Amino acid sequence: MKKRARRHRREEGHGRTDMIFRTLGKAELPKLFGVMAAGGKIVAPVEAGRDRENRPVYVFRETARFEEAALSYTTTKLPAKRYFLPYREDLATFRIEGDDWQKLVDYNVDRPRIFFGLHPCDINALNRLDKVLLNGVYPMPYYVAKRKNMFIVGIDCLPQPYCFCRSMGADTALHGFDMFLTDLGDDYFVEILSDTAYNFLRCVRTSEPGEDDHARYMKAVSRKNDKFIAHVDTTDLTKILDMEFQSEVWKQWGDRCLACGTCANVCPTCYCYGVEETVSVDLGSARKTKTLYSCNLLDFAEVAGGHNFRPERHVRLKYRYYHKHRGFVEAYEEPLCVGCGRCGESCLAGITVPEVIASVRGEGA
Amino acid sequence: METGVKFTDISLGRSKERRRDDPNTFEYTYKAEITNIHRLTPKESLYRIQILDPEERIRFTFSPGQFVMLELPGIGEAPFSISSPPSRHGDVELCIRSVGNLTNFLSKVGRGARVGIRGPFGTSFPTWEMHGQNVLLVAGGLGLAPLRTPIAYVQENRSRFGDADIVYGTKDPSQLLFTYQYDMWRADDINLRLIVEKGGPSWDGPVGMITTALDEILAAKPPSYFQKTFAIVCGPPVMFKFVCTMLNEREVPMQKMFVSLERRMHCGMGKCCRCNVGSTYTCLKGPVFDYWTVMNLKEAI
Amino acid sequence: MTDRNAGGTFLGVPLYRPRTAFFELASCEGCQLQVLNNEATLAPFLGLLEIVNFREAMTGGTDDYEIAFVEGSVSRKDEEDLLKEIRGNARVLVALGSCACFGGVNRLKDRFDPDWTRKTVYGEAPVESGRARPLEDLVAVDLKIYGCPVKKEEVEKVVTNIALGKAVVSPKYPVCMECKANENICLFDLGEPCLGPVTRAGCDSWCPNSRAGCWGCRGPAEDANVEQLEKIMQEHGFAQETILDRLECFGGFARFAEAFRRRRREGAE
Amino acid sequence: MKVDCRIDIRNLTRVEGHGNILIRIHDGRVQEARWEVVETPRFFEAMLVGKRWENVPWICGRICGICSVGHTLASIRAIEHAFGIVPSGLTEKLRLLLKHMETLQSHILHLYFLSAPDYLAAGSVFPLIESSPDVVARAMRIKQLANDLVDSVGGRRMHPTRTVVGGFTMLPEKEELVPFRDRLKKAVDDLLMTAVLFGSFAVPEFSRETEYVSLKGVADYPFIGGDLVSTDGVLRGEDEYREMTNEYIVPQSTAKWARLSRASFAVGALARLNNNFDLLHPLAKEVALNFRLRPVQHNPFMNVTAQLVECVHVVMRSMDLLEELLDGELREARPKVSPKAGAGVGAVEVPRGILYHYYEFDDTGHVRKCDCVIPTGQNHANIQHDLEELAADCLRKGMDDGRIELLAQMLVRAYDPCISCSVH
Ligand SMILES: Cc1cc2nc3c(=O)[nH]c(=O)nc-3n(C[C@H](O)[C@H](O)[C@H](O)COP(=O)(O)OP(=O)(O)OC[C@H]3O[C@@H](n4cnc5c(N)ncnc54)[C@H](O)[C@@H]3O)c2cc1C
Ligand code: SF4
Ligand code: SF4
Ligand code: SF4
Repeated sequence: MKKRARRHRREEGHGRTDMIFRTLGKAELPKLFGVMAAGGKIVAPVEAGRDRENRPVYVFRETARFEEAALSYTTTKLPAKRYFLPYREDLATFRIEGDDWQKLVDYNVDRPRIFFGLHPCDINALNRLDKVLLNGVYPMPYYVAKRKNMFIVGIDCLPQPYCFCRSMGADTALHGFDMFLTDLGDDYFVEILSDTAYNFLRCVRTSEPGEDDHARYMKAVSRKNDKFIAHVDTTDLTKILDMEFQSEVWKQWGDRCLACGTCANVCPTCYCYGVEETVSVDLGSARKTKTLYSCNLLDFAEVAGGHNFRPERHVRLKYRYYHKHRGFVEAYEEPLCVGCGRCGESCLAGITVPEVIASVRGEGA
Repeated sequence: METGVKFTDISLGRSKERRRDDPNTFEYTYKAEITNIHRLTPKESLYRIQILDPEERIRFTFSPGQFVMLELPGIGEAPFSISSPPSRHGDVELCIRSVGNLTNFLSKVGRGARVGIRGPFGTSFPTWEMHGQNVLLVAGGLGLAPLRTPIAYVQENRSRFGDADIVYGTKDPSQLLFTYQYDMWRADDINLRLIVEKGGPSWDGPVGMITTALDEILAAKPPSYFQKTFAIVCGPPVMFKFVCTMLNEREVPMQKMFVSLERRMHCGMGKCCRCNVGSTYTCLKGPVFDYWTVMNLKEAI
Repeated sequence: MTDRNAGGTFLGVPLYRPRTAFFELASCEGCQLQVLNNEATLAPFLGLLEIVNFREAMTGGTDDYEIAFVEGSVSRKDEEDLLKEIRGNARVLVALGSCACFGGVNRLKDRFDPDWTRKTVYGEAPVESGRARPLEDLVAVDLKIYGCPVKKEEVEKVVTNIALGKAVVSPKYPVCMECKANENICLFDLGEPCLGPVTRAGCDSWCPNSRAGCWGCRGPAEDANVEQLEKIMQEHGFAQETILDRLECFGGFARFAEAFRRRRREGAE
Repeated sequence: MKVDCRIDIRNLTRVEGHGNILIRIHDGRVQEARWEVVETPRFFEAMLVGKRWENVPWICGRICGICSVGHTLASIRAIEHAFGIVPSGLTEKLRLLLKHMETLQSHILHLYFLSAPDYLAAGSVFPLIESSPDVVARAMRIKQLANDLVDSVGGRRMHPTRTVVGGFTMLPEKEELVPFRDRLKKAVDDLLMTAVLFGSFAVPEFSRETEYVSLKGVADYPFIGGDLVSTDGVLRGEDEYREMTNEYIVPQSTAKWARLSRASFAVGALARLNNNFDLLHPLAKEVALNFRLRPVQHNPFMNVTAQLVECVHVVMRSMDLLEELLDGELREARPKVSPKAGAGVGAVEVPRGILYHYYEFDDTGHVRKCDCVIPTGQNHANIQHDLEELAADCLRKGMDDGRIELLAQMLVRAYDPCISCSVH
């Protein structure tokens, strides 16, 4: 654990690249929050209400009040997606001038935001999205602009029964944040990855971690490891998915699927979209709007003239698994899934990734 | 000591030079003008489109098989294969069939209309690898549009190729595209074989499926022909299957057979995922694929 | 009528500014009112159409129109005749709202014997009434604008698209898609029933945005998996009646509601 | 002297729903003056039978698109009475605010879109968009305010989504309400300008002794619940509504008619005003007096003026309500509803008059019996009698056919009838 922490360098960003460790007394945290709130808008997990079993429902929301930030939250229903991949976003607007037009492009970001309390899975989700949307031949500026303006304070978590981040290699975040907090009881163990984070910390009292802090840290980590219940066996998964392309199990899942798109909407890594152009009622302007889509929706692959490359539910559902657990793995050596368990939790039909993959592996759901 | 979070502006200013990895290319649209419209059939027209800015025009180059995204504000944006020779810069011809919002609107615009184009995108036919070889172009329906580019290339470089055959089939004679060019192709020693599924009073050519015409052509070729032949197949998905199987049986090498796939697309840059086949982006790894790759793509054909 | 857009063009292409008529059959006339209910855009909206017949808002009318928006369901002979006459005059007939598209709430009375229904309300007085039927039971319908009530933004989009010659299409996917985009807490998590997973989107999840479950007023999404939702609702502890109430409320799911009743009857035997 | 005249208006325009006016004058005598209601019944009272209580407000709101808020609230009130639920003070305030905004939007729609064209010799409001853009813009501004506020409180402007038995599914955020302060203030100015415009119209002189029925206000001008009162001195409890309406069926109408002390009575803005004049907001009262409108006013054409006065009243009262809401906490738990056997009435003053919903439930909360009495239904008989009198009056004054036809239409329009609603 310690070794990987020292070895890894931050891929993105500026300033320091070596990881610096500090300990921070818990009583100092509100102060740190206050300092940050003075320096920018903070997005934090907040309790939005209670569900029918009186369990809290968490959301990411802007808040300036430390007491509102529910730092020991479980998982938010929705990821912080709207801040980096808004559900609806104008890619361009047009001014119509007679027979001519002007295209106006805006990346829709005007200020940085501080994300206070992202779990490792959500940080890893961003890292994986980076591979498609930030790096590569065609970076997506709408994402890049928002991503570059995210200041991230990560926080450790306890696995919930539906979490399988460990199987997806997303249980720890190695980079992609500015500061990461691990609960040591009375203190937080702080990993610092950026000079901005470092500067924030200089406004509060921290100390150099000692040997016993390291020991406490490692104990916290192994405690977490023992807690995982859900697993996905990824051994040879890309090949197995290929071999089982015609498997009957897909049909069974397809029969249950509502083709509602919820799984993609709650997923922190789903980025597919559709574009629609519309003209204003007064015909004086037009807009080109991007809307996050879902490959489970009927017309995802339908083309003009009505031909649909994936008319059946099970074929579309299968495609979602192929993209995430085969295609992306082949391209980037890790799945486009961080095992946060949100899709399974939100799917009314109870379709969960561990069960689907187990069934494809012939392990009977 | 500063403790704020600084704003990072990712727009790189107004640089004229646009690299693909400059994020500002993403929604960059060349402003262009429709300089001519040639009605080919009631449903298809050939649009000549010229980039307005002379400098941008010079920089705009493409290879046969690539496509552009054509946009009309508020109406839509969609991919179209470039149908004109690559030797012309910043001046492309698109052969477009009216089927939906954008394409129907296009059928109503006139000369001089302002459109936007992005691109070029996608893979191309390896024309230079084809030098010294025979070329066999098989097109069904609108599939002739993307083939018009390699045809022009063959015409311009006729001495560099062996046999050049085009097999082209449509539903009926009224749907044949580019009829005014057939004589020129033939004049350049390109063998053109037409076939229609349903003839008519004015039609005295062959009637049948495209495979019939192809069969006849292939039957006339010596056994040595097939190993030395590049084949490009373009048309509706059902056609691919039959044509490619026939060529495969005759042992045309899989890496020398090319198809151009069509999928739904909203970005052209590997982001929207709408064009994925299995999990391969048609817009990045395609639209031109060799047959070997296609065989290995789940759900391709 | 304003002539703002007469002879207008968009990017050089002439606009289609149809002579337009509005009619209402049995309905609450809410959908027509919705058409006038977006004050901010009303003027440009009216500029896109040449309204020649709109009884609720204007005096004077003519049979010379190209597009007819018809609200309401059909249950009487005179309505049937009127509808056929409209169909004869109009090039494009638009069903406006759930009553026109599906029969709407008006259909709920058809659960009963018509004689009983009439007697319950009018006693022995001779009042004519047939089953409440959607327009397409009687004439061909070219376009449907769903909803009870229709969403003004959608009507505006339809009309703008008609002017531009763009296709008019409703989303094929269900309301959940929009509900998630609006970041609502799922009603099922709150213990409330919701037809969002099977209802055609386009309303921008109007009801769930208010923390009220969807009642399916826009009818089924394409490829709606209603049977699965029925199972899910039962697993969540909702009475069969709750499911049926929602399925039959606006008529869009009539087919499913009938199947549901049939199954329930068979189950009871 | 007028000898022969035949007026036959099928499907009167600029009213909600379908109605016909028939006037036949022959040999200097009014042979016939008829108000026919031909709307198709939708049988709401039958369709609800057997439905569980949860469906009821949702379905009953669909009786009418213009006053869907009022129907929903009357329906909820009836159910709450049947189940013995008492809504919280906050809920009552929010409901009243919704009610006020419905009154405002409906009255403005009637004043500017349906009524004004008659006085401006236009067929509709549409030509006015070009010729008097500022007048139309003013109407739009007020209407939009009313609609937007209903959106914020009720979830949407038509067929509200948040109003349920017991309270609201969701409450607005305070930040959302704050901007309405200024918009309401602006609306007062706009209404005073409206008063100037309507002050320039010549209201037809016509009068007929009429009994006016409405809710009886106690501390405030009444809108939701309370006792029922008439200008002839009848006073009844809310649950005695049947004795106040006495519905009966006539061949010329698919809507039922009503009567009380005389052959017919009227409900609506004028009735409310006639019965509760002293409870109007002072500014509203001032506007009324400027129009020489004071109780008991018997000119049905003055109903339009009464609507204008009520607009001023509801805007002033909404400003107070808004302040109260912004001062308090906007949070409340939605009570659990337990159905029980019983019956309940909900009486609500909707724009066109007093509306009653009545339900009987069995012990599982299923509707056993349902009755809805619609304001326009209560007005039909009165319209009929007014029409007869008006025809005779016109005859006496020797008016030409065109003028009679116009006045007859204006008379019916003055009631702002909601015909499809009255038939339901
Ligand atoms: C690589 C490629 C090359 C193509 N070349 C040509 C050509 O040379 N000539 C020609 O006539 N057509 C070509 N097409 C098909 C053309 O893109 C569609 O006909 C066009 O998208 C229809 O757009 P629309 O707005 O008129 O239709 P709508 O049905 O209104 O489509 C709405 C949107 O859906 C998407 N879409 C729908 N159908 C398709 C489709 N078949 N392919 C991709 N996106 C689609 C587009 O983003 C489009 O804007 C090509 C498609 C691809 C993928
Ligand atoms: S898998 Fe579940 S969440 Fe995803 S589309 Fe199907 S039913 Fe909806
Ligand atoms: S509330 Fe309804 S529409 Fe929204 S996600 Fe849940 S089931 Fe779907
Ligand atoms: S959520 Fe459902 S009931 Fe509500 S408006 Fe939308 S489709 Fe209609």
